[in-house]
Amino acid sequence: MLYVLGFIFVILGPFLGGLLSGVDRVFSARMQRRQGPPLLQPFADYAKFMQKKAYIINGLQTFLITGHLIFVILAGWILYAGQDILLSIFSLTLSEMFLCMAAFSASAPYSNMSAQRELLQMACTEPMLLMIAIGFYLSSGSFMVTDIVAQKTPAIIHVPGFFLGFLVILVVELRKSPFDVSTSHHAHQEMVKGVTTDITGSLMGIVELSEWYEYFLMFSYVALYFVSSNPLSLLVGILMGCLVMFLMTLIDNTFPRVRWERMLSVCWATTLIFAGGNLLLLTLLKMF
Amino acid sequence: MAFLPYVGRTLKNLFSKPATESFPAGERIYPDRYRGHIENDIDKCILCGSCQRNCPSSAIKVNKADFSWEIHPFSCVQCSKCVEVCPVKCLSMVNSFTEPGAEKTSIVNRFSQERIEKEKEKQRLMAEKIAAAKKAAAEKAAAAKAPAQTPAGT
Amino acid sequence: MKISKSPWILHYDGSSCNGCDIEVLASTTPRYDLERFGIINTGDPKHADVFLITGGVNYQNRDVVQQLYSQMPDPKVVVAVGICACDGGVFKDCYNIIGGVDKVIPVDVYVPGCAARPESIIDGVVKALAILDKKRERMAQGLVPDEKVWTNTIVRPGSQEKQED
Amino acid sequence: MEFSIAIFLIFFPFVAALVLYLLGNGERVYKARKVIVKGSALLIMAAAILMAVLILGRGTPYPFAEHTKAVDVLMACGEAFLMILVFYYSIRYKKIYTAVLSACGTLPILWLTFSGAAGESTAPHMQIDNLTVLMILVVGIVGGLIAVYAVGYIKDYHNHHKNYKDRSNWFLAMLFVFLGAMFGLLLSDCMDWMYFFWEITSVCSFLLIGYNYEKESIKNSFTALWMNLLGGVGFAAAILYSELSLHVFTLSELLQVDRTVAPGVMIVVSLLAFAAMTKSAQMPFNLWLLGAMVAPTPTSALLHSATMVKAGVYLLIRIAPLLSRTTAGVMVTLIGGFTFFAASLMAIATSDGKRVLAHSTVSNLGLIVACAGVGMPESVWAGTMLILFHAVSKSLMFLCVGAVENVTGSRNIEDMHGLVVKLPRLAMVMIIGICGMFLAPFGMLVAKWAALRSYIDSASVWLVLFLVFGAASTTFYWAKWLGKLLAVIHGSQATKDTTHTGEWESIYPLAGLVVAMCFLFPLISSGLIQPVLNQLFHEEVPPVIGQSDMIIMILMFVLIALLPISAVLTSKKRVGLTDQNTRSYMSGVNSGDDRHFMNSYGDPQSVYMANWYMTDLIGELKIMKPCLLISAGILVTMMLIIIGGAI
Amino acid sequence: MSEQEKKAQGGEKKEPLMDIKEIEKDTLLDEVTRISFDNWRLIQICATKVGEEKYEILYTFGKGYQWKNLRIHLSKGESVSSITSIYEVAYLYENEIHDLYGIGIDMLNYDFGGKLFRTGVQYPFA
Amino acid sequence: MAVNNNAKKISVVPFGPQHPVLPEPIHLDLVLKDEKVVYALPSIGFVHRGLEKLVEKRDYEQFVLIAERTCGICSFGHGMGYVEAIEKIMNLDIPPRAKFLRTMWAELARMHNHLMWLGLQADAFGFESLFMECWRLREKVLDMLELTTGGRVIFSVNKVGGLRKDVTPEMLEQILKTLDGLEKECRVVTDTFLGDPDVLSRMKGVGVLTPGRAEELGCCGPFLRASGVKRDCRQLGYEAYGELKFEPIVSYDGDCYARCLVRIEELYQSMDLVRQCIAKMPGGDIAVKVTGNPNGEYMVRIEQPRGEALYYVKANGTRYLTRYRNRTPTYANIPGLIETIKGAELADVAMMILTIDPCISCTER
Ligand code: SF4
Ligand code: SF4
Ligand code: SF4
Ligand code: SF4
Ligand code: SF4
Ligand code: SF4
Ligand code: SF4
Ligand code: SF4
Repeated sequence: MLYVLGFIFVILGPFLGGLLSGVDRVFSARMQRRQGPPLLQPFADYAKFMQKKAYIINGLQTFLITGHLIFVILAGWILYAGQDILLSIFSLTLSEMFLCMAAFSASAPYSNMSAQRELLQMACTEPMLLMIAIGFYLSSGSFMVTDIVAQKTPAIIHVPGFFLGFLVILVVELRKSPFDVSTSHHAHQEMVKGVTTDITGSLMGIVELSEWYEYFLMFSYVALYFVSSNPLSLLVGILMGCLVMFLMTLIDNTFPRVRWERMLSVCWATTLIFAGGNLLLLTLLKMF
Repeated sequence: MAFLPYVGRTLKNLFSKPATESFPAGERIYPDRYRGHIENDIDKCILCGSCQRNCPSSAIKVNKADFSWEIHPFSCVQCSKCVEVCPVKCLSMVNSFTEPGAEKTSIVNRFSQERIEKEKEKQRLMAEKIAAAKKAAAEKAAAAKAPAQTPAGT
Repeated sequence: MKISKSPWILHYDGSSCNGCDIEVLASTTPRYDLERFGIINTGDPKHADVFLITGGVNYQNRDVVQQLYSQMPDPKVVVAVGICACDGGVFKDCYNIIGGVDKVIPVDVYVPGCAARPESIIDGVVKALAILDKKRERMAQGLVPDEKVWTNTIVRPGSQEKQED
Repeated sequence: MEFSIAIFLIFFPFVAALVLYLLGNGERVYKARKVIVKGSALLIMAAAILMAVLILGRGTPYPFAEHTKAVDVLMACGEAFLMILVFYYSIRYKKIYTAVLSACGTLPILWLTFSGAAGESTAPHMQIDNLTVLMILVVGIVGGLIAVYAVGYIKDYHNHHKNYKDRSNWFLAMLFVFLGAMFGLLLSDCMDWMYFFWEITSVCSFLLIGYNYEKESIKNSFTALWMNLLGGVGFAAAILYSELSLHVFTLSELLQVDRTVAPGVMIVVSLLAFAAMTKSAQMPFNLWLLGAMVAPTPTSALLHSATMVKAGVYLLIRIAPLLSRTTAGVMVTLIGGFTFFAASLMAIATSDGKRVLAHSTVSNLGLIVACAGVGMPESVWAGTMLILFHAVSKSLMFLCVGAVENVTGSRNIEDMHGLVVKLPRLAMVMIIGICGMFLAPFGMLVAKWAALRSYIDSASVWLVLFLVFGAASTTFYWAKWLGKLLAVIHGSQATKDTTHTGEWESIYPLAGLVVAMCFLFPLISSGLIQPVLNQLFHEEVPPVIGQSDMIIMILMFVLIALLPISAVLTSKKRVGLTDQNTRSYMSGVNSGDDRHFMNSYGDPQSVYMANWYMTDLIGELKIMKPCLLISAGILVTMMLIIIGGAI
Repeated sequence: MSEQEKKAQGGEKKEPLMDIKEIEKDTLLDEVTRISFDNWRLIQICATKVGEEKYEILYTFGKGYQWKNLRIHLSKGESVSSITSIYEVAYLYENEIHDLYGIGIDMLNYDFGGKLFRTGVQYPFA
Repeated sequence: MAVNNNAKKISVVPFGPQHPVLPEPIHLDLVLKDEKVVYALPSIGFVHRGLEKLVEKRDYEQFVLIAERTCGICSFGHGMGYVEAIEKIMNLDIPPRAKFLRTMWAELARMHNHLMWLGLQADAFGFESLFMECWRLREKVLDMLELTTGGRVIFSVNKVGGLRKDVTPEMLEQILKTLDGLEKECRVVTDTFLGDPDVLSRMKGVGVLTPGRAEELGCCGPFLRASGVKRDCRQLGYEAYGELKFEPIVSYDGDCYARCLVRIEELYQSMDLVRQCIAKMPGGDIAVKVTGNPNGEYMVRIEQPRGEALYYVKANGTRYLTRYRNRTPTYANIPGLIETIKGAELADVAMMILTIDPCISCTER
């Protein structure tokens, strides 16, 4: 049954993710007092990329990009199939690693510099990503998603600090300003198009597709904090997911892009303070 | 991340009407002075060539032989110089831009057939006049020379 | 979905005076908002479908222009924005101006104006999109995207050439 | 049978060493030497595997060597000999403090042996259990392969470095001595005996590091010596205290002691842990391992991966049950966690391939040490898993870096840009090695998973933090190295691969081993590691990793395995760029090919892409001192608390 | 020239509009050194072709809102020493002069070797 | 054989001419350590057209139109500088109304330039919505310009001897009205530049240039004034500036923030100057009759939005000039730029390039 849910994600994930990113673009435009693109624009972009000729820089790239997609899907599948959330996160990290390697393999200046930045971003987010899993473990006593959603109370009650820390790195994961240092949706970036600079045509389409999966996966992580055994909580989860996505759009439009030092220090500090503090508190509570 | 001064403006923007104009769906009204493209009232034009000489961008070609005035809109920088120098004020700056296109077409304005006829007629008359004048002058010269020449020839 | 629903722009400033450049940029800003048409002004030739180029071509940037053009994957269209890009404009007699963009790469749409105003840039891009779709169709039929065979008419004066090559 | 294999494992390497030494040097003996080394290595591996099969089939530990007065005396003589050797070198190089340390450690033990002050031990002096077997497998197989690699390598080494005296017979002999000592250490249960072998490894590593008599080698070898001797002093103190006040002679007895009844046991445990941490190069004793780099590559490989440093963590795993939820455990986890984090930061700022490996060894060992310090079954599971994966992958990495250096003349990571094109075979193997070090579900990630869990269960907040931040920086330095290897450059830059078959003979099996271990990792877990836990904790430990997780991990692995495979496939049809490929993006000023751009002077200039190092932020020069001070502070404070508390 | 034009220019020989000090090519460095000691900054350097094979170079210096000019004359084939040893920022101007006029500049700190402007015509202004 | 651990950690990459953060084609060779710039060398010439030589083919009156197309941003100033030089040589005294109108347009152009710059600056540090906001406001300035001149960026209103177009009182009314609304809306934007903590973290202390160095390197314009040197060529009193009241704006930190501050203050100052112009606008003719050809040489200094620009004209008594030379502000600022780039982070390079408000097309002409 759960496996089926996992496969439903595989099928529906990109649609919902694409829709989320479409909504994001419309909202962004409106926040800038622009009319903005049509809601389904991301799908048009995807279709466009698939129709374009791919100028492949080297053979390795194709493989690495495919790996990127596969591991994002796997990460989502693990989550929806009710499996180990830590593995889901590992899988996510892994997929980013593939993208990074694809950029490295281009052996071109801007791809390379962005790959370095991407790695840096991963170094920024990885502590908190692992912490997410730890947070769920603390609240439910298990890494299994089935156990997490079967709790009496939603995880957010126990681990609000983890949630806050997660919000910070969510900005990084979704490549939103102020932390869009390696690849940005905004046109004018000192890194050109970041890790995707030398990726063309259908390969770029695959990257976009993976991004939708990731979008939806992130949405799901957010919702997971609010889900408990009460079926109504599912609604709360979806609502909060939407709210957080809106918050991300707002943040994107009210911040300049920061330098990497600041990103590193903010990410690590918030992880340490929010998640670490929450962890400490829970540990102390458990001890006394 | 203490105080975010810009959030208010962003949210306000979100709920106000976009500043975007509905071009090309809705028509845009251009200000009167907007320098769009040059039009020639060819009926007034006298093909003097002043515009051609003064155009900084060499966009105008005046072809007297063909009774045509030609402008390359894809060469014209809408400086209005030609409008200023035209002695008969037949040129005007119209406030809508030249349509973009896949070819760099040029616009040729030719005199109407009847005007061409008239011009030709005029030219012919002029030419005749000149020819006549020339002839007259030649005759005069010949006449002046003749007395001197005749004795020499004999 | 048609390829023209998501045309991404690469904008390069050839030897323009900036007049057309800022108008291109202005057409992405709220008042004209090119994103209405799904257009994103990307800086990366490898993701671009429409090459908006302002200004004429000179001896130093012609390689850049050709390089960027060659890095754009097919199908692609080139829009020459401004009189300079169309035929060199007031600078056509300058010693370092080769001429309009069509001297070094094939141009699909010419947008006149000095400076081309945003409305006419939008007009030009919309015209180019139709051509983009046509090229895509040709590609789907296994043809080369361009209908016209484009020949490079660029005349290279010899003097500097030795140094460059 | 078990007995004879054990004896064989201890003595045979010494014999082989003697033969190799006596064979001498020169072109003529090279062939014979090759045969001997390969034969001996094979024999050792076979013996290790046989032993494993026997013991695992047996199910219970196999104790032996009960009455051994004569051997005791012999060993004491051996210790005295080692001490004299250290005296000789310390006088020759005027480093008297090493002599003092050596005397401090050895003399009390000699006194104990000869005075009989502690009474007679009746417990078996040696014992083979599952953990021993596991370690023997690691040492036997990885060590054996390194020895095979060394034969060819050392020949090359002397071809390149004509200025060093060719003492390769001695070098190879020392490698085997090392292996023998390791086996002895692993098989011994009696702390006296362990101490003897412990000291052999210390002195051996000292001799190997100083192999080429360069100024720097000598300096570094003495660093290694004094640090290890200091650990030896700790070991000796532990023995002294345990034998005199607790009348405990063997580790297995020590594990039986109830710490509520005899709080003094914590002193022994903490002293042993101290000794183990010096050997495992934990901060503040990590400098010796970094210094060991100056030795020829096989030395580094041997010291870093399979032997020397593993002796330390082996000891810690042994006493792990005693560390669980104690102050000593806290000390060990603190030091281990901190080392994991700090060393991985320093690895980021390093571009010398071997030095990165050294830092990463220190860092990984920190993780293992921390796992042992937690002392829960899951963490010990993780620690053991890490030992396995680390030993294999790390030795593979060392051998590869050595081979790359032999071919290209540089071991700088920056020079490995585009190695997939330059040296596809070596690159592929290196990719396997790197993946083995840090990618899911290879060693690191599997183990991280369990480590995380156990850390949370044991409620050590600081460890969780060290782990998550350390994991981030670990990913960073491995990934950027991997990225360098994967850069696809122009095919014309391919280099002729001059690596010897002899070197391949050990590189390929190791690479195969890494892959196999990943595939078989559920089997390894249930067949090798689970029994270790059962014996160590004297209870049936439930499987650490669930069925579904295993499946997912294997799935991940299968997916990842395609990475190097695809590298192979593409290398067949030349990975390198050809002139037909699209140029990479260079702001529009590419000039002709993918390596050059038009610079401001209007000339083609080659692009150069370096990795990030953040030297100004976390360079060794910047943070080494503070890190050493912090860790030393932790160590001293905790030791004082423990010893004070126990007394 | 018509009468009107002459009037527009204010009579026959009017006062020069700009204050320019004409100097010898050889004394350039001395003059410039003196000016730099006096804390003037370099505003610009510009060359002009004045007749067949004759060039002049105008150096403009400023101090606050004041300015002063030096001018040297050269003929084709002559080279002039760079003032980059005194004003490091002169390199752009001097490279430009070299690229456009073909006037040799000796001892430049950044010598683009004729490729500052990669023009189609070599020395277009010469 | 200890390997030098630092030797190989340097990257060499091209930056520009085509690069998304660069509005214009400037090229730099960058040598980076991680992302810290250790060395940078500029190259110019990607826009070099050679328009100065065009004076030999276009007569001096036509050339106004070409001079203003040196650059589309301070096109007005270029035209003005050129005609001023010619007028000086020909000893023309243009009517006061023309002077005031020129000044007004110059200030409007400054406003459009500075708003544009603020937008680009926001874009350079990745603040897209602020960029959009600045450019949205800039459209209002363009509307004023289009209303009065008929052009959004190229105005073509100058000619030798005065102006080609007059403005009506209604237009001036309209300008005053627009200005009031604009000023209010601008405040929110400029407050963000000057107060948002994250924006400050990008600009404060970045790319510091000391007053001494700035003078030595011959910098000019807001770039110079941000380093604490009080020099604004408008103080020379050309056109109608002599009759208006204003003080050069200076700031003393010499960093990107100071440059931003100076430009923001100048934006408001320009609004004030436009109001002053309109208030004092005299009536009368807008041009004098020009006859004959120029003969002589002159150099004009004016303050463009981006700094001091020089126009040198040498005429020989024919319709065609001997030499027209334009030394633009960016040309003078490039050495200063290179100085500030060294030691900066790559992320700041684009911003640093922007803080001199570069205009490559006039630099390379
Ligand atoms: S100047 Fe006027 S009249 Fe003369 S040719 Fe041109 S359009 Fe005709
Ligand atoms: S406009 Fe006047 S001056 Fe010019 S060509 Fe015609 S008649 Fe002659
Ligand atoms: S408007 Fe200017 S460019 Fe156009 S035709 Fe007239 S003179 Fe020529
Ligand atoms: S014609 Fe106009 S737009 Fe074209 S180059 Fe000339 S001035 Fe510029
Ligand atoms: S067409 Fe006009 S505005 Fe555009 S770049 Fe050319 S000169 Fe500038
Ligand atoms: S491995 Fe390299 S450094 Fe060592 S001896 Fe051989 S060539 Fe020399
Ligand atoms: S580091 Fe390499 S070159 Fe140096 S001694 Fe060791 S093996 Fe030889
Ligand atoms: S300074 Fe810049 S904006 Fe002004 S004219 Fe020159 S290039 Fe154009």
